[in-house]
Formats: sequence, C-alpha cells, structure tokens
Amino acid sequence: MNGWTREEMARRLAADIPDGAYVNLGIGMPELVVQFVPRDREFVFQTENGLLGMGPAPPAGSEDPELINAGKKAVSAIPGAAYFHHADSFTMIRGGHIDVCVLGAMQVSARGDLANWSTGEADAIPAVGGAMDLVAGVKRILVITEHTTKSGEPKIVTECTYPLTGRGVVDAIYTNLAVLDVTSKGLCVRELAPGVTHEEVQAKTGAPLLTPTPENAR
Amino acid sequence: MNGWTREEMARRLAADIPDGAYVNLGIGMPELVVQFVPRDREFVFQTENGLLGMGPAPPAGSEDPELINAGKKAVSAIPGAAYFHHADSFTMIRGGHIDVCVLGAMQVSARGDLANWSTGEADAIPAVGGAMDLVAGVKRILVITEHTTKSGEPKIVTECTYPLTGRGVVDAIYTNLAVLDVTSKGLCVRELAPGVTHEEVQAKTGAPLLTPTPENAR
Amino acid sequence: MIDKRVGCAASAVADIRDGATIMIGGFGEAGSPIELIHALVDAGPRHLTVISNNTGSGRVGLAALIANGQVRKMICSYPRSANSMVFPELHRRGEIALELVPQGTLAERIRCGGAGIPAFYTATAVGTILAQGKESRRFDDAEYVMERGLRADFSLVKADRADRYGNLVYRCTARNFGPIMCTAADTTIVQVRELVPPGAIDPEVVVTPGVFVDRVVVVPHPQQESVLVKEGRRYP
Amino acid sequence: MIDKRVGCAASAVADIRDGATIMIGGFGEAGSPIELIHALVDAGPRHLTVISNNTGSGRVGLAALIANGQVRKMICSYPRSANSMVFPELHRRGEIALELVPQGTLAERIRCGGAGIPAFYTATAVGTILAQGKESRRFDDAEYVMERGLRADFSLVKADRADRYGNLVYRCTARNFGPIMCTAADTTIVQVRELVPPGAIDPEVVVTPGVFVDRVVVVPHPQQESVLVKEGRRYP
Repeated sequence: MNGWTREEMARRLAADIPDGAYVNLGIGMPELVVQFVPRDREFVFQTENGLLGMGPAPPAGSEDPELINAGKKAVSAIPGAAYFHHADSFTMIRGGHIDVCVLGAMQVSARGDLANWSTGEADAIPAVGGAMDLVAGVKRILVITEHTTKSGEPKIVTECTYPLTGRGVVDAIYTNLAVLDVTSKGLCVRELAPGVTHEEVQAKTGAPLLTPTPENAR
Repeated sequence: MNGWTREEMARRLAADIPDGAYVNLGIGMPELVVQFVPRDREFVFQTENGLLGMGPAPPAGSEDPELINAGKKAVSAIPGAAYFHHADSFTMIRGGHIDVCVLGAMQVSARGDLANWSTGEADAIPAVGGAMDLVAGVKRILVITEHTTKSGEPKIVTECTYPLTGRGVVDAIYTNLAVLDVTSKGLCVRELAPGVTHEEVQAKTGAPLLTPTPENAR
Repeated sequence: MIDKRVGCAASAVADIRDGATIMIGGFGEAGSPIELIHALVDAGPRHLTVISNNTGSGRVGLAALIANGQVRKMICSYPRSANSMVFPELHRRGEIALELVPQGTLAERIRCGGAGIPAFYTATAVGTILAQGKESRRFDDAEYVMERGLRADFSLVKADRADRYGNLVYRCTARNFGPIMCTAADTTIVQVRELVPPGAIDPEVVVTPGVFVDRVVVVPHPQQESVLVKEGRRYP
Repeated sequence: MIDKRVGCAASAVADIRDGATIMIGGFGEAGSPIELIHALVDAGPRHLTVISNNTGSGRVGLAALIANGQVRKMICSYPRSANSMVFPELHRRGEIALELVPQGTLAERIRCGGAGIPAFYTATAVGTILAQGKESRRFDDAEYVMERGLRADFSLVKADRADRYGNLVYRCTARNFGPIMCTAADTTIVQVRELVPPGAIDPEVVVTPGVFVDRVVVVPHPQQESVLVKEGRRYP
C-alpha cells in the first residue's frame, strides 16, 4: 500500500520536533506521537488539564482517575513533573511557552486556517475545549490528519467551510500521503510518502500545491 | 494627659475588628494592632509580600531574612500559614478577599479620601508600594493616625492637599482623640478619648464633625 | 477560633437559592465534587447558572443536576464527552442554554473574577465565531478580543486535604479549576478527603490559602463518577 | 537530555546586551538574586530598563548596578527604603528615569505579560495621579484604568532548589516576584541554592514549572544583602 500508516505519520512528525521541546498533544491521532520520540531527544509533554511532564499510560489496573490527560485518559507523571491549576496551565499555552502543539483537523486551508472543533450543524453540540487557546498561543502548530475524509473529500482546501479554530495558525501538515508546509506563498510539498506522487497528492488536495524550491520556502 | 496613647489607639481599633477577620496592616503605627487582638477572637494577618498567617517577630537572633513583612521586618508564620507569590497575594487584596486594612495617613478628607504615600514635592522620591491596591480592594479601610501633625496642623480635612492614595476609601479613623466614622453625611464622632471634648476634637479637625445620631449613622 | 468545617454536605449547600450562579470544579470526573452536587440535587434550587468545564457523565453528579431540571444555563468549554447524554438532549430540546467559552479563556475569566479584574484582552478565538459580538482591539500589531471576568454566588470544589482555616491541597490533575474557582465566588464550599490540624500542611505547599474558602465538608471516601456511570447508577 | 544548568553566573548573563529590559526578582533583599546582579555589573551592559519592586540598598546588588550607571530607567513600586541612597541621588540629578507602578498592578502586569494578555483593567489607582494619562472605563458602575502587560528580555530570579528541567521551589517570603517574572521574559535565568535530581521535588509542590526557566546557576551560599550593607561593602 502506498503512503504512510498512522504510526508512520506520527513517527515522521515526531522526527521534526527538536530536542528539548515542550509539546502539547491533541486528542486522538496526535496522542500517537508520544510513542515516537527519537532516541536521542527528550520532549516534555504538557497536558492542558494541569500536568507538565506527562508520561505514558500506566499498566492496566493501576490507573488513577485523578491523573488523566486532556482526553480524560489515564496517564502517568515522569520524575520532574509538575501539577498546576488551569489558569497557570493556560499561562503556559497562551503566553507562548509551549513550543509545539500537534492537533487533528477537520479542514486546513492553504493559508493555515484550521477547523477542528465543530461541524457548524444546527443541532450539533459544539465543544471547543482548549483548541482555540492552543492555536493562538503555541509557537508551532503541526496538524496530523488523513489526507482526505473517509469518503475521499479533500480536508486540505482553499477555504475552510467549517467554523474556524484559528486563522493562519497551522505551520505544517502531516498526512498519510505527504508532509506539507504552510508558507506565505501557499502549501508546499516538503516530502512525499513512499510510492506517492506529487500528482496524486495534488489530486486529493483542494488547494494548489507548490514544490519545494528555495523561493517557496518561507 | 488627655487622649489615647498609640497603644490605646491600636487596642481601640482592634476591638472593632470582628472575629475571624483577614487583616492587612500597613507599615508603622498599624503594626501595633497585632499586639491587641482581643482574647476571644482570632484574626489572620496577611502581608502583601506573600504570607497569610503572619505571626509576631521572632526572638532576637533567630530572624530569617527570607521571612519578612511588607515593612521588611522579620516576622514568623503561624501553624496554618501559607506562602504565595505577588500576583496571588494581590488577587487576595484586589479581589476583595481581605476584610480589613489598617493604614497610616498623612491626610484624610471628610469624604474618606486618603493621602498617605507622597508629599507631592518636586524632589521627593515617590514610593507607593501596595497602598493604592489595598484601598481599592480591601473591604474595610481603617486609618490609625495622630489627630494632627507634629506642628499641630489638622490631618483630617475637607479636601486633601497631598496626592491621593484613593478617593472615598476610608471607613473609619482612629486618632489619639476620637474614633470617627466616614458617613455619607460627613465625619461622625463615634467615640471620644477619655477627657477629650467634642469641641476640642472639632478645633483640631479641618472639617465639620457630626455627633452620632441615628440619622448620622450611615 | 476560626473553624470552617461544616457538618455535612446538605448543610453546606442549604442556602443556595433559585437563580444562583454556581461554579463547579472538575475536569471530567477528576476534581468533580460529586457529594456536594448530589446535596444540591437534594436541596433542589432551580434556574441555576452553572460554570464548569464539562456537563457531566451518565446520570450522576453534574449530569444528575442537569437531568433534574435545575440548571437553566451552562457556561463551559466542552459540553459533550463519551458518556454525556443529558446535556445534549436538553440543549437540543431548547431546555438549557449554553455559553461556550474556550477553556483557557474560561480559566482566565474565572481567575480575573477572583482578582478584581473586570475585563482583559486575549488572542484566543480571534477570527472565529466565538469572538463574534465581542469587542476587539489591536495592541502592538496583533488583534485581541475583550473578555469579562466571571464571578459566582457559590463555588463547589473538591480538594484532597484541608485544615480548619480552609487551606487546601489537591491531588494530581484533580487540581484543575479548583484553585481559581475558590477565589471567584461570594461563598466557596469545599469537600475534602481529610481534615488535618493547622501546620500539618507545609505553608510552602498550600495551593489554596484559606482566605478563599468559606466552608469545608469532610467526605472521607468520595464516590467515583466513572464507576457510578459504568454501573448505570442515577441520582437521586 | 534537557539540562538547563549553566556553569557560572558570568556565563549565564553573558548575552545581556546594552538596552535590554530586565526583570529582577526580590522584595527588599528577600529573593534578590545578588550573585546574578553582580555578574551583570561585571558584564557591563548599559542603558538597561530594570523592572523590580525596589531599587536596592547600600552599594551592593541592584543598588550597585544602578550606581555603576548601567540603568537608564526603573519600573518599580517602592524606589526608596531605609538604606537606599543610590537611586534617589541619581533620580534627583535626572540621570535615571522612574516609572512608578502600584505594587499589585506591577505584579499583575508581569503576570499578564507572561500569560499572553496585552492589557487588563483594574480599580487600583483610579482617581489618583498614577492613573493620569491612562485610559479609564466603567464596568458595572465602577471605574477602572487600563494597564498593559509587561515583558522583558531577561528575568533574573533567585529560588531555593531546582532540578535539571528548571522546576523551582522558593523559601518563605523570598518567593515574591520570582514565579511571575519567570513567565514574562524571553530568557529566564535563575540562581538556586541547590540542584536536585528530577523527582526530588514532588510534582505537587513545584512552584515554577520548568517550562518557564531557561538557565539555572547553582550558588550554594548566596550573599546576604543586609549583611553586606551593614559592613559597608560595595560592588565591585
């Protein structure tokens, strides 16, 4: 099969996070990143419900319902962790102290607009959580997502149709087909997954894609 | 000698603080209040540099330069004390959580304006500290002061001439001659010191004084 | 002598009246003061506005309070989750209002409410529908929206240990909204697992100084929301 | 591996340039990072703007930095105290500027600078000369002034213990401005009495999480400003 698996996408993304980074992971596919920290690097994971130095899930049976992540799953705390309340947690996030945030997406636009919190349907119960705080405050926003919806519609588009989480906030997109950078000129293909062609990625993308040249780099 | 001593003024003021009150004491004469907590009451003293549950000065020789009050004097911490940083300390003060603040005064007006931080002279080095935060945030502001300046000028006046700490912030004034309430009608004499007459207090006051009647109480 | 202990959860919440605004701590079940909430269900005040990050799970705790028809409006960041059915149903039927607030803005609004700050500016939600109808303003070439401080008549909070002054420490990520909600209500009611003598909590590690706390109820063995939900329990 | 230790105070402050804005912790001598300040005197950058509650005592620490002509402006709440002569003299001669800020407003401005909040409203200073020239606005029938968040290029802070991640705990009232200043600078430099292994500081009692700290210098036996002042010492 052509393209990357979910695990390969997470590994590919993790490889772009520098040593020593403070990293916040969104709920879902972003959580996979914790398994792929490169061997020679150390990341510190922050979870916005009040823990810096989040460690892996504990062994089954030793979960603590008072030690959870933002997805309300049981986690652990590394030696050197710290607990804090929500205002202090969002001081980290909104004050620009977190280096990288990895988020899922419903849509990303060529300008880096992100929609990942609401379909905008009339009877949907909207739930935003910390997504808008994260995109507004974290230095670098990386999106990890399947390149298209399950029905094959592009998720990477010229203009988002779902309600936005933030405007111009996404820095790079990691999909099963490619790594894309959001540049001032538009979306630029930095890397193709094995066996995937530029044309194939373009065909599944709702916005024009640039190829990496010195002048397309931002 | 007619009138109250400094200690008697502090004792008189302390008698008006209710049991269980959270109290902040200004630098100077207000610090005397700590010695006159009525026997059947418990006050919790807050010092704005970061301690709730301030206790008395430690014995000579066992002072800790990292355990001081807002006047930078060595103090102690009672069992049940808490340390915190300045933003949290002023959350207490500015958020309306402290019940009583006792302050010294250079001038107090009949409307409860307080001047206690600057002479306004051109070559003076102004130093405000937490005074403006305290008068803006603490529920009840009690002033303790000699009734007049050393040269006999009134400190209680119709209009302050020194730069203000706050407008309409003082609730009551405890001097060597009397206890005065700041009411919506003006200054009202609640109590005279032993041997002191209303006329004598009025003569040493730069604003008209009311006598306590049901309608002068605010 | 200062002693903020109250005998039981029922007496701690007895003066909460119809129409009150109530902050309720917790992020999911972690830090949710389930015994205090259940006492509030028993007490029965209605037309409440509740400020809490979520809307509860199953038919216990906050979800039970909502299911019991006592809440007219929720102010929260994440009103749905895996086992949350009560709020979505009532909201779709138009029987409960929702003010959706980004989580960090919610936290900062509560902190400011407790700190005497009536309004502040934030970059969160700029350019989104959650900024619509709000004042915006530029500072240093970036755009911000103005948000208002948030206060309540009562806060219901769960902590781990307290002393008679109301000094509190929490456990792990159950700390979440507790410390800021304690500061932002006229009356703060806290349930703790354990009461300890003054001085047993090192002054260096107190998280909520007692000045922010009015009433302390000891609940030695608090119920666990997820267990109740799994067992299909409902309250009352 | 993350390790924020720096070998000595001199190398920790070596990249502080002319014109930098620097927050310096401490309330009086409590929490004043005297060894870091002396390293800054040695390094010699000039035209500094310093944000600190006071202006130092005698001719050591912050007073030495001012006496050495390195500071063009102080932002503080209380620029005089018992043994403070250096700042008043220079200020009277017009050689150093002063922005006087109420202490709570100073603290909140620093906290907001660290939290991404560009401006907020407060009741402090309303109706006084310190509100002159500032925007004011009514909320809920009371008047407030708008104050701006405050940031710095560097913060110099003294804490008690740290681990290699930069997690910090303080001692007693020496905590004062340290935790908020750590959040509000591009580069935060901390001197501590002791470095401990990760995990030696209980995650429940960390006051400054390491994310806010860039460099840690161990100074096992810091000098005590009041002792130096009493001995009539001057630096350098």
